[in-house]
Amino acid sequence: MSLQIISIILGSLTLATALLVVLSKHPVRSVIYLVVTFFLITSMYIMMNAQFLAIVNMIVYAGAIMVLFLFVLMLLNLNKEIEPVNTRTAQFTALIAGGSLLLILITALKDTLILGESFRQKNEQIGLVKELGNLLFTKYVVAFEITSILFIAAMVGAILLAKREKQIIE
Amino acid sequence: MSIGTSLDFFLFVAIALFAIGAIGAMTRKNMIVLLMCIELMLNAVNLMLVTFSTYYGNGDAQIFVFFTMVVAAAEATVGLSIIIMAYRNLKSIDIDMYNQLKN
Amino acid sequence: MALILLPLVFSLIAWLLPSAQTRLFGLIGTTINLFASLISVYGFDAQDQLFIDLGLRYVHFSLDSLSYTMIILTNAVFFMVYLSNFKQEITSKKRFSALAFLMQFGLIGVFSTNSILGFYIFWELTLLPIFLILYWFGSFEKPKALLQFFLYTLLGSLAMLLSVIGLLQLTNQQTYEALLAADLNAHGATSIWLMGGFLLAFAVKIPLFPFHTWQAETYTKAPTAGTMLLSAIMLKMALFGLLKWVLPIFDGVATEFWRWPIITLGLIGVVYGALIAIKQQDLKTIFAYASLSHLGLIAAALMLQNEITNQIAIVQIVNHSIVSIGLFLAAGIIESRLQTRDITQLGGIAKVAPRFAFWFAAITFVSLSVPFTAGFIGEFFLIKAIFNAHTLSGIIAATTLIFGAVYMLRAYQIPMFGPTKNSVFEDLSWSEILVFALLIIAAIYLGLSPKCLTDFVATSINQPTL
Amino acid sequence: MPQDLTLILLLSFPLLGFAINGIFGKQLPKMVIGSIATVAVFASFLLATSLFSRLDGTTIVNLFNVLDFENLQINASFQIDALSIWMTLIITGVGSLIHLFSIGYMSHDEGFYKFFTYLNLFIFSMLILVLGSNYFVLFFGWEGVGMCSYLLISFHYNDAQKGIANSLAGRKAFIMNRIGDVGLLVALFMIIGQFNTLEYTKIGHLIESNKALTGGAMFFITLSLFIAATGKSAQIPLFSWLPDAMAGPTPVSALIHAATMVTAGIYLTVRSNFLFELAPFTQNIILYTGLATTLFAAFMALRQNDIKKVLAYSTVSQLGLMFVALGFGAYTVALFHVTTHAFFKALLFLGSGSVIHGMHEEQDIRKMGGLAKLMPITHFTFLIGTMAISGIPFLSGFFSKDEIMAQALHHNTFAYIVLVIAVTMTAVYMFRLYFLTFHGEFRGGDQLKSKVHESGPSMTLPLIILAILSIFGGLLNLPGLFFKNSAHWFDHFLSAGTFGLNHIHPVHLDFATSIQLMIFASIVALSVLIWAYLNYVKKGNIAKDDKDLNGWERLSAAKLFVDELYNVLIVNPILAISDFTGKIIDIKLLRNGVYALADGVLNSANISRKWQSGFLSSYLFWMVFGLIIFVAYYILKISVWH
Repeated sequence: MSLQIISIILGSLTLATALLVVLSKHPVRSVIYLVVTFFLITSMYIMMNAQFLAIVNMIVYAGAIMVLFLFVLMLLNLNKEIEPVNTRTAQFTALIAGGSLLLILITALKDTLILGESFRQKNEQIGLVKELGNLLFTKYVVAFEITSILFIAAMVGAILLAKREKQIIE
Repeated sequence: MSIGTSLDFFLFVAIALFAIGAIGAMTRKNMIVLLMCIELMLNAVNLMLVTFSTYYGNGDAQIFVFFTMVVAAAEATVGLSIIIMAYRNLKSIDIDMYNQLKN
Repeated sequence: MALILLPLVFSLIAWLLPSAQTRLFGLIGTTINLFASLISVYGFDAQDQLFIDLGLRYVHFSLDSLSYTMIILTNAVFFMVYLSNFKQEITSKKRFSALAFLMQFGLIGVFSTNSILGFYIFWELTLLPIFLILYWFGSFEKPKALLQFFLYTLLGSLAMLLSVIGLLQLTNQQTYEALLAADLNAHGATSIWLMGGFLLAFAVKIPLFPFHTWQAETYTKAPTAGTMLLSAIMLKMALFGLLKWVLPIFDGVATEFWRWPIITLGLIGVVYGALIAIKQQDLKTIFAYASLSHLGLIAAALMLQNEITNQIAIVQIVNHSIVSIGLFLAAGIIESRLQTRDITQLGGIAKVAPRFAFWFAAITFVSLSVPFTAGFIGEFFLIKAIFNAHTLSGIIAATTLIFGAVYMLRAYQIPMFGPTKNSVFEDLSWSEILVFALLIIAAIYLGLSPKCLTDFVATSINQPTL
Repeated sequence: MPQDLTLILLLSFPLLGFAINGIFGKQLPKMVIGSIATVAVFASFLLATSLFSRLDGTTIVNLFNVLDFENLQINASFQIDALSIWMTLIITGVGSLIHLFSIGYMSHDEGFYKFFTYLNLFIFSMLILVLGSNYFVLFFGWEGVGMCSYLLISFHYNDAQKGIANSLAGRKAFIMNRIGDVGLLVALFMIIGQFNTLEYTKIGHLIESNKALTGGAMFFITLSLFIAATGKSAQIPLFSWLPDAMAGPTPVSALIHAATMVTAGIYLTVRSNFLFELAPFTQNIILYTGLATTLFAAFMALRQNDIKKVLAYSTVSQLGLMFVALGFGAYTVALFHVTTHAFFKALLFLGSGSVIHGMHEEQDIRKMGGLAKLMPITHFTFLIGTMAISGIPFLSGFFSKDEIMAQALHHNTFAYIVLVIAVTMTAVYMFRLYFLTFHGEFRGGDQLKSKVHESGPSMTLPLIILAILSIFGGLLNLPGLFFKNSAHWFDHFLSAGTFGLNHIHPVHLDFATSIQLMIFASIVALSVLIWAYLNYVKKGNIAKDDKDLNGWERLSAAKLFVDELYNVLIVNPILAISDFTGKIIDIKLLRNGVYALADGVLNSANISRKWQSGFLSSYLFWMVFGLIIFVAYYILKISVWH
C-alpha cells in the first residue's frame, strides 16, 4: 500500500516541479527545477526497476545537458530583468492549446488500456544493465555505432557555430 | 513482483509532463527555456516508453529510450550553440526578435 | 517523311546562320517546304492514306487528303508571310525565322499526326514559338495582354490534356483508327466531359464567343507577320481538330449534347464580332473582329456534321486564310508607311498610292465574299446548312453579309477616299504586289471551281478511314 | 453559228473588254479604250440580235459544273429563251449607246480607263444575271452587279469636297443591295429545301407535276424573292439608295439606275412567275408596295431641284408602276413597260448628262433655263423623252402605261385611281423639269452662259437614236384597235418563248373601254402640258428657293424625311449597340473580367503569404493545433464511425 502512496507523491512532485520550470520568472531557477524534475523522473524509473536507464538518465540529462544549459545561462548572463515576457493573450491561447492537448491525449488513451488493475511485471530482469547490455550489443550494435557519428557531428556543429567570427559583426 | 501502482498512473504523469512542456514551449519567449521545455517533453516520452517496456517485459523500448537520450544530448548542444550565435548577433534571445524568415 | 522533318531542319539551320542571310534563307526555306508538299501531293491518290513511322513510340503520322490540304495551306501561308514581310526588318532577325520554322514543324505535325498524344504534343509545340515571336517583336506595353493570350491558350490545352488522358484511360487506344472504333457512347457522361475539354481548348483557339478577349488585343499589338501566322493558320488547327478528331470520335451522345451550345456560341460570335467591328478605330482590331465573325460561322457549320458542309467548310477555311493574310498585309503596309493604324487619322491614300488602293479594294471584295471568289460559295453553303438546321439561326448567320459589308467598306473607305491627309505614301513593292496577286488568283480560282478542293477532300471527310 | 457558241461569245466580249482595259488601260489612249469597250458591248448586241432571230423555245447551254453533291448539282449553265434574249437586247443595246455617250462625256476624266473597265464588268455581270439558267448563276450576277454599282457610284472618290460623300453613297447602295441579297439567299435556301434543285425549268416541271406543293413555303419563298427585288429595284423599304446613287457619273445613272440594274428585280419576278402564281397573297403585297412606291416617289420628285434627283425619283416611281403590273400577274405588260422605260429614261438621263456637260458640272435647275436655243439637239431629244414618260398619246410611254392602267381598271379600281394620280404627278414634275431647264431666260450668270455649248456628236448620236426608239417603242405592243393581226405582238412573243408564261394570258379589255381609257389618259397628259407651259413659261415663275417653300413643298423637297427616318430607326440604334458591345461588354465585362480573375488569384495568394508570420510561437501553436486535430480525428474514427 505504501508503494501506492509513494508513487502518487512522486508523481505529483514531478508535475509540480515541471510547472515551476515553466512558470518561474528567473531562468536559472527554472534550470534548477528542471534538474529536480529529472531527478524525480529517475526515481520513477527506479520504481519500475529500469535501473540502467535511471542511472543513464541522471548522468546524461541532469549531469551533462543541464550543466550545459546552466553554463550557457551564465555565459549570456541572463537574469530576471531582461527576461522577455509574452503577452497575456499569447499565454492564454498557449494554455488553452496545452489543456486541450492534455484532454485529447487522455481520451485517446482512456479506453485503450486495461485501467485500474495494477500490472504485474512480467520479467523483473528487464531493467537491469546485464539484460539491456546484452540486447544493446547484439541486436542494436549498428545503431550504437551510428550514435558515435551523431555525437561527432553534434560536436563539430556546436564548435563551428559558437566559434567567434574573424571580424566582429557590430 | 508488482510495481504497486497501476499502469495508468505513469501514463498520466507522462502525458501531463508532455502537456506542460508544450505549454512552456508556447508561452516562454526565452530560447533557453524553450529548449528546456523541449527536453521536458522528450523525458515525458521516455517515461511512457519505459512504462510500456516494463508492462510488456520487452527491453527494446528501453534501448529506444537510450537512443532518444543520445539524440537529446546532441540536439541540446547544437541548440545552445545556435542560441549563443543568435545572442551574439542581436544581443537578445527573445524568440520574436528572430522573425526575418517570414515572407 | 521529308515533308514533316524539313521545317525542323530549317529551324535549326536558321539558328546557326549569320543574320545577314536569314531573310533570304527564310524565303528559300519556305518555298522549298511548299514545293516539297506540292510534289508529294502530286503523286498522292485522294483515296488512300500514307502511314509514316518515324520510330517514335507514341507519335506516328498518317497523311490523308484532308491533312495534305492543311499541310499545303500551312506551307503556302508561311511562304506568303515571308514574301509579304520581305521588306520588313522582322524577317531579317535570326530568332524570327528559327521560331517560324519551328512553328511550321509543329503545325505540320498537328495536321499529319495519327495518334492522339502526337496531336496534343504538336498542339503545345506551336504555342511557344508564337508566344516568343509576339514577346520579342510585338509592341506590348503591358505584358498583361500577352500573358493573357499565353495563359488562355495554356488553360485550353490543359483542358485538352485532361481529356486526352481521360480518353486514353477510357479506351486505352492511341491511334486515330482505334479511337474511332472505340464506341464512347457507353460511357455517356464521361464522354461528354472529355469532349468538353477538347471543345474548351478549341473554343479558346478559334476563338468562340466568351473566350475571344485575348484575340483583339494580341492581334493589334503583335507584329504583322505574327498576326498573319496567328490568324491565317493557328486558328485552323482548332477547326481541323474539331473536324478530324473530336467530332468523329465523340460521335453520338457527346456531340448531341455539345452541338447546339457550340452553334449558339458560334452565331453569337458572328453577330457580336460584326457589331463591334463597325465602330472600331484601329484597322487590325476591325480585321480581328471580322475573323472572329467569319470563324464563328465556320465552327457553327462544322458542328452540324453533314458531309457537304464539311467539304465546303474546308473551302471557307482556305478562303479565310487568304482573306486574313491579305487584310493584315494591307494593315501592315499602312502601319509601316504611316506609323498609325487609326483610320480617323488616315485619308485619301488612294490618290497617293493607286496600286495599293486597287489591291486593297480587291482583297476587301474577296473578304466581302463577292461572286467569283471562294467566299461566295463558302458562305452560301455554310449559311444554307445552318438555315436548314434552324431557320432563325440561319437568318442570323446571313446577317454577316450585311454587317460584313458595313465594317469592311468602312475600314476600306475612310483611309482610302476623301481628302489626302498624308501625302507621303510610297506605293507597293514587288513582293507585296506578288502576294496580293497570288491571293486574288487563289480566291478566284477557288471561287470558280471549288470542285477541285471539295472532291479531293471529300474522301477523307465522309468516311474517316476505318 | 450554233447557239451555244454565240452565247459564249456574247458573254466573253464584255469580259474581254474588261480584261483588256483593266490590264492595259493605263497605256492605251482614250479613244482606243472607249472604242474597245463600246465595240465589245455592240458585238454582244449583234450576237444577241442573231440569237433573237434564231429563237425557238428554250435551249440550255451548260458550260461547266461548279459543284455537285449527291442530291444537289450546281452548274454554270445559261438559258436562251424569249425573256433572257429580250433583256440581253435591252442591256447590250442601251448599254452600247451609253458607252458611246460616255466616250464624250468622260473625255476629261483622268480615271477614264477605270470607268470603262467597270462598265464592261457591269455589262458582263448583268448578262450573267439575265442569261443564267438557275438561281445560283442569277445570284452570281446579282451580287456582281451590286459590286459594280458600288464601284461606279463611288467613282469620283478622290474628289476634293464630295469625295467622301460619293463613297458614302456607294457604300449605302451596296449595303441596301446586300440587305436585298440576304432575302434572295434565304429564298434560294428554301427553294433548295423544297425542290432540291435551282434550275428554272426543273422547278417549273416539278410544280406542274404535283400542284399540291403550295402551302406556306411558296408564300415565304416568293416573299423573300420580293424582298430581294425591292433591294435591287428600289421599292418602298429599300429605295433611298437610288437618289443618292446619282453621285456617280451620269452615264452610270443612265445605264445602271435607269435601264438595266434596277430592272433586275422585275426580271427576277417574271423569271420565277411559276412561283408567284402559287402565292396570290404575295402578289397583293407586290401590288400595294408598288402603288405606295409610285405615289410617294412621284410626290417627292415634285420639288427636287437637282436635275438627276428628279429623274432618280421618277425611275423609282416608274419601277413602282411596273411592280403594280406584276402585282396583277401581268408579267408581259410589266416587261413592255421595262422596255419603253429603258428607252426614254436612258434618253432623259443622257439628255441631262449632256446638259450637265454643257453647263460644266452644274446640276441645279434653278441656275439653268433657256437652254433650248443653246443646245438644240439635246433640247429636242429631251422634249421627246419628257413627252414619252408623261404619256403624251402615240409615244412609247403612252402605250405601255395605258396597258398597265388597263390592267388596273380591270382588276382593282382603287389601284386605277392611285395610278391616275401618280401619272398626273409624273407629267407635272417632268414638264416642270423640262420648262425650267430649257425655257425662260438663262439664270446661270453671263460668263457661264458664254461657255454653254452643245455636246459633241458622240453624245448627241445616242440621244437621237434613243429618241427614235422612245417614239416608236410603243409599236411593240399595240393594243388591238390598230392592226388586228399584229396586235399585242410583244405579249405573244414573250409568253410563247418564256418558260411558265405560256399558261398566263394577260387580260385584254374590250374595244370600248380601252378607247375611253386612252382618250381620258391623253386628255390628262395634254392638259398638264398646257398648264405647265402657262405656269412656267408664260407666267415665268421659276422653282422657289428653299426658304419660301410652303407646307407640302418643303415635305417633298426634303424627300419625306425618309433618310432621317432610316437613321433614327435603324442606323443610330445599331451604332449605339455596337458602341455598347464594343466598350461595355467586350472591354469592361469580358477583358477586365479576365484580368480581375487573375488579380483575384494574386490577392488570395497574399493572404496565405501573411499567414507565415515568422514567429516561432505561432508555428508551435499551429503544430500543437495540428496534433490535436490529428488525434481527435483518430479518436472519432475509432469510436464514432465504426
